[in-house]
Order: sequence, then C-alpha cells, then structure tokens
Amino acid sequence: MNGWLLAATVELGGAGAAALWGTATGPLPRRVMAQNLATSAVCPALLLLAQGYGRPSYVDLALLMALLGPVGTLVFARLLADELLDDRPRAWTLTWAAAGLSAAVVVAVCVATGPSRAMVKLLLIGALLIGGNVIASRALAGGFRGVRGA
Amino acid sequence: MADAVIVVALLLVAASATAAVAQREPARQALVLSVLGVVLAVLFTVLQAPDVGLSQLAVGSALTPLLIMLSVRKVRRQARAKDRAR
Amino acid sequence: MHHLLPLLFAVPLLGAALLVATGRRLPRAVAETTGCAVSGATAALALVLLLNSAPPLVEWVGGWRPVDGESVGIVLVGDGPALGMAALDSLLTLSALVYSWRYFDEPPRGHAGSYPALMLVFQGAMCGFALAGDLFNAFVFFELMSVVAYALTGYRIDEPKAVQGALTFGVVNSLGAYAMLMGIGLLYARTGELAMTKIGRGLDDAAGQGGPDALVLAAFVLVMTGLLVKAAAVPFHFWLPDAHAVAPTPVCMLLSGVMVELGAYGVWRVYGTVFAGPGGIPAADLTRALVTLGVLTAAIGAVMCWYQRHIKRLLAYSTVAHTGLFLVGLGVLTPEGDDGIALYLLGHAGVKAALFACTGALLDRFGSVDEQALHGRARGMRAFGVMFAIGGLALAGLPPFGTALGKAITEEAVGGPLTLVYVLASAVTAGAVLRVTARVFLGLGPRPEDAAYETSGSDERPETGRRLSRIPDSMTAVPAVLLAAAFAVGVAPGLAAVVARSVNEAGSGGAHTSVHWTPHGILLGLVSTLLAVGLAALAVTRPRRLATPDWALPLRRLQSGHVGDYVAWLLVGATVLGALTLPGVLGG
Amino acid sequence: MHVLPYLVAAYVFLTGCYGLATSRNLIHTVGCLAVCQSSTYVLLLAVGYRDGATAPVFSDLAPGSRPVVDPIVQALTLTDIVVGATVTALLLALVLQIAKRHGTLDPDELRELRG
Amino acid sequence: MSQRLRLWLLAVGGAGVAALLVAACLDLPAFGGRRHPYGERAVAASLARHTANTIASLNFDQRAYDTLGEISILFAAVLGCLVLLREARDEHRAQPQPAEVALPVRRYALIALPVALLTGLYVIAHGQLSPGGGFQGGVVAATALHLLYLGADYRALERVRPLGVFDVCDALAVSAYAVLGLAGLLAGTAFLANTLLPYGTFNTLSSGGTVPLLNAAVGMEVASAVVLLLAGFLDQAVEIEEERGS
Repeated sequence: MNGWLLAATVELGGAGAAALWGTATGPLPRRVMAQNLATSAVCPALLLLAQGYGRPSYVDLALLMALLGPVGTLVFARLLADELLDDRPRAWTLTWAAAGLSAAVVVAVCVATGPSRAMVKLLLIGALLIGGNVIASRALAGGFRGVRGA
Repeated sequence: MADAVIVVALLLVAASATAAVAQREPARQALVLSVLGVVLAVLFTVLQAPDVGLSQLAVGSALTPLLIMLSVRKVRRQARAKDRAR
Repeated sequence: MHHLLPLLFAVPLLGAALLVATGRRLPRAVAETTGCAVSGATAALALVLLLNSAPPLVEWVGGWRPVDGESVGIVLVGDGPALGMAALDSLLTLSALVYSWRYFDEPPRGHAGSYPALMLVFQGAMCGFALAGDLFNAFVFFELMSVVAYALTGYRIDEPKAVQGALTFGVVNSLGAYAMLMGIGLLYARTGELAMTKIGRGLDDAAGQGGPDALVLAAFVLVMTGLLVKAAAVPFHFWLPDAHAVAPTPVCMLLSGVMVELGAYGVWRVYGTVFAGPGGIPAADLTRALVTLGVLTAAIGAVMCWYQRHIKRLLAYSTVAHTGLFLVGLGVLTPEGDDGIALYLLGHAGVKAALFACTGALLDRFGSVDEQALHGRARGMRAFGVMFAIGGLALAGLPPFGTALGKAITEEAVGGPLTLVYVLASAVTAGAVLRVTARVFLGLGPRPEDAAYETSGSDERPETGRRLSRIPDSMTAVPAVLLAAAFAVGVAPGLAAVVARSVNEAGSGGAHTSVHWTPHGILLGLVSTLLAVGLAALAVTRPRRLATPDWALPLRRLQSGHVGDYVAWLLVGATVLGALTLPGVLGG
Repeated sequence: MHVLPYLVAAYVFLTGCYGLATSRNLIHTVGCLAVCQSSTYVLLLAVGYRDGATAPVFSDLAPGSRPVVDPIVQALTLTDIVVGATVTALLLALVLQIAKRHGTLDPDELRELRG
Repeated sequence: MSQRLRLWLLAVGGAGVAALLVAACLDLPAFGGRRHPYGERAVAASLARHTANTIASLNFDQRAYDTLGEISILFAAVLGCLVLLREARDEHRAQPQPAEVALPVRRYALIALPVALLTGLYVIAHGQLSPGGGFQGGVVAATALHLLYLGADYRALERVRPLGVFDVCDALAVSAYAVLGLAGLLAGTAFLANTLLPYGTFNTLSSGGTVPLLNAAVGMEVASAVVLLLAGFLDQAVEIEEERGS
C-alpha cells in the first residue's frame, strides 16, 4: 500500500461518505449542494488512484468526471430551479475548500509526474474540476432565476 | 492492505444503494442515483476496470439523472396544468 | 452453410435500419411491403438452413474456431430445434406483418417505418436467442427481445391499459433478466467459461465426485428464474395476461405464439447443455421442480382462462395454461416428451396466433373484445366464427390437428395422473374459447352478469384508423393459413418423425423414438374435445351454474395489476424453485 | 474480505427488489430497477478481480510485466451498462404515458388490469 | 392484494433468495482468485491481434457479436422511445419560453461544450488503446450537446440538432456495423471476422484490424441514439402539452 492509495482511501472514506450523507438526508437545497460536492470529493480520489496504481491511462476517468460531474449538477440546478428559488443553497466556504483540496491534489500529482504531456492533461483536469465546481455552485445559488416552466 | 480502498468503495456502494431505495421522492432519488453512479465508477476503478468505470460515469453522472429529471418535470407540468384547468 | 447462421439476426436488423433511415420519406405501403419482404427472406433463409441442419451447424462468429478445444469467440448452434424455433418465429412474424399490412393504424408522423422495423428487430432477436450457444449471448438476445416487446406492447399510447401492461411487463421481465445475469456471473465464477457446453463440462469437472453444491443450485435457480419469467410459469406469470391483453393484435400473435415458448425452449436448452451433467442438477430434482410448477401453471392458467370476459386476456391465460403443459412435458426428461412438446408447440403457435388474429378482427369491427358486450353481435362474421370454433377445437386437441398429435405423444410420455392434467387443462381453455364462439358469433344463451373483480374488454379503441365495415382479405387469409398449418403439422406424412429425430439428436443423444398417432392418443384427444364442447354448452345454456364460485375469487384477486405484487411473487417463485431443487443438492 | 464483494452484490440486489415491491411512485420503481441492475455489475467485476493485478490495457503497460484481471467480465459489464441505460429510458417513456393516461403514478391507484 | 400480504410475500421470497445467494457466495472462489482461463486466452488473443486494450478487443473482435446485439438494443430502444413518446392525438406543441441564465453559467456551458465534444471524440478514437471506446465517448459527446439546453436554452439546442440527420446516422451506424460483419462473410471467412485489414503496429491508432472501424460505428450509434432518446424526453418535458379539458 503506497501513500497515494492511502490518501485516496482517506479521501473516499471521509469526503465521499460525507457527500453521500449530505445527498441522502436533509432539505433539498442541501442535498443538491452535497451532490455537487461529491464530484470534487471523488475526482481527486480518482487522480490519486491513477497515481497509486502507476497507470497514467486511468487519468481519463478523472477527466470525464471533471467534465460530466458539473454537467450533472447543472441538470439538477436547471430542472429543480423552481424549488430552489426560495431557499437558495449556498455553501461558498465548502465550495472553496473543495476547490483548494482539488488544487492541492492536482499539484501533488503534477509534481510526481514531472513536466510532460501527462502534466498538461492533469492541469486541464484541475482547471475543469475547479471551474466546473465553482460554476455549479453559482448555478445552484440562483443561476437560473429566470427559468420558469422551460 | 491494498484491499482497504476496495472495502471502502464497496461500503459506499452498499450505502448509496440503500439510500437510493429509501428516497421515495423521484427527484431526491435521482440525486442519490447520480452519487451511486459516481461511487460505482470508483468501485470499478479500484477493481481495475477503468473501461467500465468510464461508461458508468458517462451514464450514471449525467445521462440517467437527466432522463429521470426530465420525466419528473413532465409529470409535474402535467399536474400543474390539471390544477389550472380545474 | 454454417457461416450463414448469424445472418438470421443480421438480415432483419439491416432491414430495420433501412426502414428507419428512409422512414421519413417512405410512403406507408412501401415501408410495410419492405418489412414483409425482409421478414419473408429471413424466413426462407431459416427454412433453407433448417433443411440442412443434419448434422447440426456450428458457427464460431468472427472465425474464432477453437484451438486445442478452447476458443475466445461466441458459438452459434444451428441444430434442428434451434433452427426450427427460428423458422417458426420468422414465419409467424411474416404472418403478423401480412395480417397488419396496410391496416395497422397511425404510424407516428414521419416514422412510417417504425412499426415494421420494430417487428423485424423482434424477429431477429428471437432468431438470435434460439441460436445462441453462449450463455451471455443468450442474455443479450433475451434483453433485445424484451426491449422490443415492451415497446411494441405499449405501442398504442392512447390506451391506459396498454401503457400499464407494458410497464408491468418491462419491470418484471427486466428483473428476471438481471436474475439470469447474476446466475451467469455465478457460473462464470465457478467455471471461467461462457459457452454453454463448456460451462456444463466445467461444472462436472469442478464437482468431481461431490455432486452439485449451493453455488450450482443458486445459479440454476437464478438462470431458470429469468427463463421462467419469459415462459410465464406460475408464480412468474402475472405479467403475461396484463401485457398480452393490451398489446396490438399482431404483436399478441408473436408474444403468445412464440416468445413465451422461447422461454420454455430456453429452459430445455440450458438444462440440457449446462445442468444435465453429474455436476449439475440431478434429473429427479429437475423433474420435481418443472412438473410441480408446470401443473400449477396449467391449473391456474386454465381456471383463470375460464373466468375471463376480455377475449384477448382469455387467450393469454390459455397460453399460460399451455406453457404449463409444455413445462410438464419437458420436465419428465424423456425423449418422447421432448418430441411431443416440439409438435405441440408448433401446433399451438399456429392455433393461438389464428385465434388472436380473429379477435383482432372483432376489435376492429366493433371496438370491443368483451365477451358480454359483443354477445351475438358478430353473427355476420361467419368466416371468423368458423375459424374461431376450429381454433377452439384444435386447442382442445381434436385429431388430427398438430396440437392433438403433440398432446397425445406427450400424454403417453408423462403417463399416469399427469395425463389427466393435459386432458383437463386443454379442455377447460378450449371450452372457454368455444363458449366465446357460441356467445359472440352465434348469440346463444342469455347475457351473463358482471362480476366484481375483473377486467372488461369494452371501450377499446380499434387498431385501425376507424372501425372497419368490411374486413380486408389479408386479415381473413392469415388466420385461415395459420389454422391450415396447425392442421398440416398433424397430418403431414413424415413431419413428426423428422421433428422427433432432430429433437432427439439435439437433446437426448440421438435416442430413437417412434412418434405416430395411436388409438389411445386419438381417444384422449376426442375425450378432451367432447369435454370442452360440453363445458361450453353448459356455460352457455346454464350460465348460473358455472358463474364464478367463491373459491376462485381469491385466485383472481392475486392478479392485482400491481407491479410490487408481481415483484414479490417473483422472489417467492425463485424461493419455491430453490426449495423444490434443494433435496438433490443436500443429498449430493 | 473473501466474500464481502459478493455479499454486497447480493445485498444490493435484494435492496433493489424491496424498493421495487414497496414503491409508491413509478419513477421511483424504475430507479430501483437500476439499483437492482447495479448489483450485477458488482458481482461480475468482483468475480473477475485478481489480487495485486491491474487492468489488461497495454497502452501504458508492457505486456506480461504485471498480472492482469479478467477482461471478460469487464466486456460483459460494459454491455450490461448499455442495456441498463436503454431499459431505463424505455421504461421512463412508458411511465410518462401512464402519468398522462391515468393521471397518477401510484401503482396502488392503477386499477384497470385485474382479475 | 393488501399491503400487508405483499410485505409478507416479500419477506418470504426475500429471505429465500437471500439464503440462496449467501450460500452461493460462501461457495464462490475467494475474491481475488487466480483462475481465469477464458480471461487469459482473451488477453493472449488480443495481443496476437495487436490490440492494446483487451476490452476493446473483446468487444469489437472476439465477442463482437455481443456488441452487435448491444447496439441493436440501443437501436430498438430509440425506435421504441420515439414510438412511445410520439405526439398523441390529444396533444399539441407549445413554444417554450426562453430561459434567463446567469452569465457565468452560460459562459461555462459554452466553453465546456467544445471541450466535452473533443473529449468524447478523443475517448472514441483511443478506444482500442486506452480505456474508453465508442460507447463511453459517444455518451460524452451526446451529453455535451445538451449543455446548450442546460446553459443556454432549448431553442439553441434545437438549432444544432437536426433530428432527421441523427435518425439517419443511427440507422447508418447499425448498418455499418452489420455490413462490416457481412464483409467478413463475403471475404470468405466468417461473419464479423477481423481478417480484412492488417493488424498494424501495436499501440497505434490504426492497430487492431477492423477494431477501430467497429469502434467508430459504435461511437456514432451511441451518440446519435442518446441524442434521439434525450430529444424524445425533452420534447415531452418542454414542448408537448395536452389539450385543455382533456
């Protein structure tokens, strides 16, 4: 067991479980927010796993996750816009904390990889993940205020 | 010891499957299902099946929730139209 | 020759793709003619292959022929029974397409080709399932067949009953398919193989002297659950009446005529190649399980059939009863039983499809398939009345129909008290059909009263654009041809012997049997026909005496139309199946 | 650890069945069916796992340098996922029509087919 | 049937199946076992045909027939959904109202859209080398298109989504797969035989014989199928309305 895998295990057991708990309980706005944070909890874990198994090709999973996770959240933000109108979910502290975590993981993995084409991919994933995460939070906090019945 | 991460992923899958069944309201269930999809993708990765993980991500994180939420929206719109007609 | 086997799936698929690609511009008549042509070509191919199927054709798709007995590819097995089922489903699809030619209502705007395309994919899927020699490949085609069937069942989206029945069908069958896949997973874990024969050998090797263990039992139960859901054995049968009663008529012809039977065929094939060895399920246990479930299925199907007023639902229950009889015949594991069932199945497909076709004509003429609402209204449809009556008699086993020959041979094979089950189940279901004939086409007897817990068949929308004042010739010709085919199965010289030889070669290692009419069989056939006529006469003249007695009501209440109930029953069914098979595993 | 993955698969299957049987909303029913199906993925992939092995993908791995897991089950699961997604879509389409024609999604209130 | 009775049945059936499954699990080979005969043969066969990703080799070469069945399921499901979600007699189409989306969200959607499309194509193209392939990439590409609906509005999506074209693509992709299969037959080997093209250099884009072609056909099929499926649902959710008073 190497350090990367240990880090991934901790990340999944901690942040992943917390996100699941948040999605499964409580008021709707909090659930949606937790679903959004699940992306930023799991995606760094996928990067760590790729590094831990010594398989650069597993990075594609993280790439897809970073792309599609926020898209999934946008689905909910858009189609639940009516219900989220009165009680807009806001969790900026958590959102930025998650972004920080993602950044830290991406930097760590980049350092381990060294400058190469793989590093460009990692940086792209980091940018997509953090950008998507922040935008999805923004979308939840009233990004679709004008959307009615559409 | 390398099995620890597999155990964690398995427990997460079991927990999110339970939660997905326990949520009786479709929109909330869709939220949990999308998390289930992501957790399954992680499980597939740790079981060394990245191909399967990719397709589970592609289907589970955006496509299935979108389908379910569109259905929910349609049903709600219908109910609202009925109320208005009344 | 064997290289052509995959074409039985590829040709209809290509036809369907062609119809979809050009569907936006194609006029309807052209689309449906193309559908018929492709379906007919596939049927011809299936027949040609069938004629060349001795010795059995074996095809490794992709040219992955085994090296040192090991292959990585998928194997297709084109023996007599497999190609026979493929030919049967192709011919039935062709007749369903001809039946609905130019009559079937409202293709979706700009999608004139979608109905024939779905039918073609259905045909291809059934062929693919029949030919599968690889367990996972069988699962794929099982699912393809199901997916198309859900869509076709729900085709008439304006009908509340149709969409509900289709969803029930979808949920229960998908769950059954997943159970089957879990079983395949267990088998793969044990043997590390997917080709059916290799799994069977793997089980035998793994068991050594020990015989089967819990894993084999669980795999058997799970795989059989999937197949028995398709075959609609009690208590997996609840979806069938709900789906078959609401599907469009040409689709009913296929569902009842061949898809359900493919489930029984799957049971026979999978048991014979995977579980029949010393490492599999002992024969005594299989017999116990299949005969018990089969008798229950026949009994419940027959009773429920009798109490229906919705004619399509009545026919659907008669299918349930008959699959029960098929399972009993396959369960006794004798070569004669297999031969009898093969012939019975051929005859039944023709008769049942013809009966559905006649019911479809009623629906399009009167906008109802309710026995009571139609009382005496179809007096003018003489040809259909005659065909309906002949269908009823053939269902009872009137010699020399194919059903009668198959039933007689099977009765001899099962012997003893089980013979009684055959006589009674076929007599009761046929009696119900004859009762409908007497009331609807002849207007005999008084109008019966409504019961409390039942599905009425009034207020159905005809499947044609408007009610038909005159039934087109194609709709009359199809049931007539189908009945003639069922007749031919019984009388064609040599056919029975050929069927028996190919079934035995595939199933019982080439055992020699002689199948022919016997005085005993003819007598039993006449007895059940007389019984059916008597029951029908009694029901028409003295309706009070045979009105729903209280003891049947709990049985009817079980058919609640609730998906949750059906899922619970599916689990119970798997448990029962496990319990029935358990002794052999414990003993081993 | 020797049987945990298999037990999880069995548990997920039964949980899904419980949800199917007790569901009060047909969209939820379809979701539960998806849960049932995910148990088959878990079972299949668990069967194919091999201790200390990695994926049989040789774009970044020299063939033979490390043991690999069983690719067959992965191919099967891949097919299975596609099947699952399409069945979900098709059943949801039917659910929409039920909502339209019956005005309800509660299976307890669908009383047209019985007896 | 009453709620109570159903729960009892469920308990009995569930307990029985649970007992069966647990007993089976205890008899299964221990998790992580070494015996996988078919798997080892498949890896060897994949390497012999210069396909770096064994799963791609299985899906598009060794068990390509399963994949043909799988895309037929997709094809049939799309056909079925189009039939089931068609406009019924008592329905009409309403023009959806335009949506107002916050600027950052809109910008994100417009940036992510090409990235996701490219990623989808990348995943398809590298299917026979690295994890991924026609199915995964097709879903990503098709989902990406719907960022237009999520981030902008429905009319923007309608403009870039000519359904007639996707209909034809859907049918063409299935036919292409089947025709490639037939080509093997016509060349004198067998249906779906991978003997037509040279196997190329290991670990390059053109390696694996017909694998990349079948992979591309599946990608096209999946992408158009997902677009069509979602189109059916979006139509229902956004446009189609029941007639008043029905």
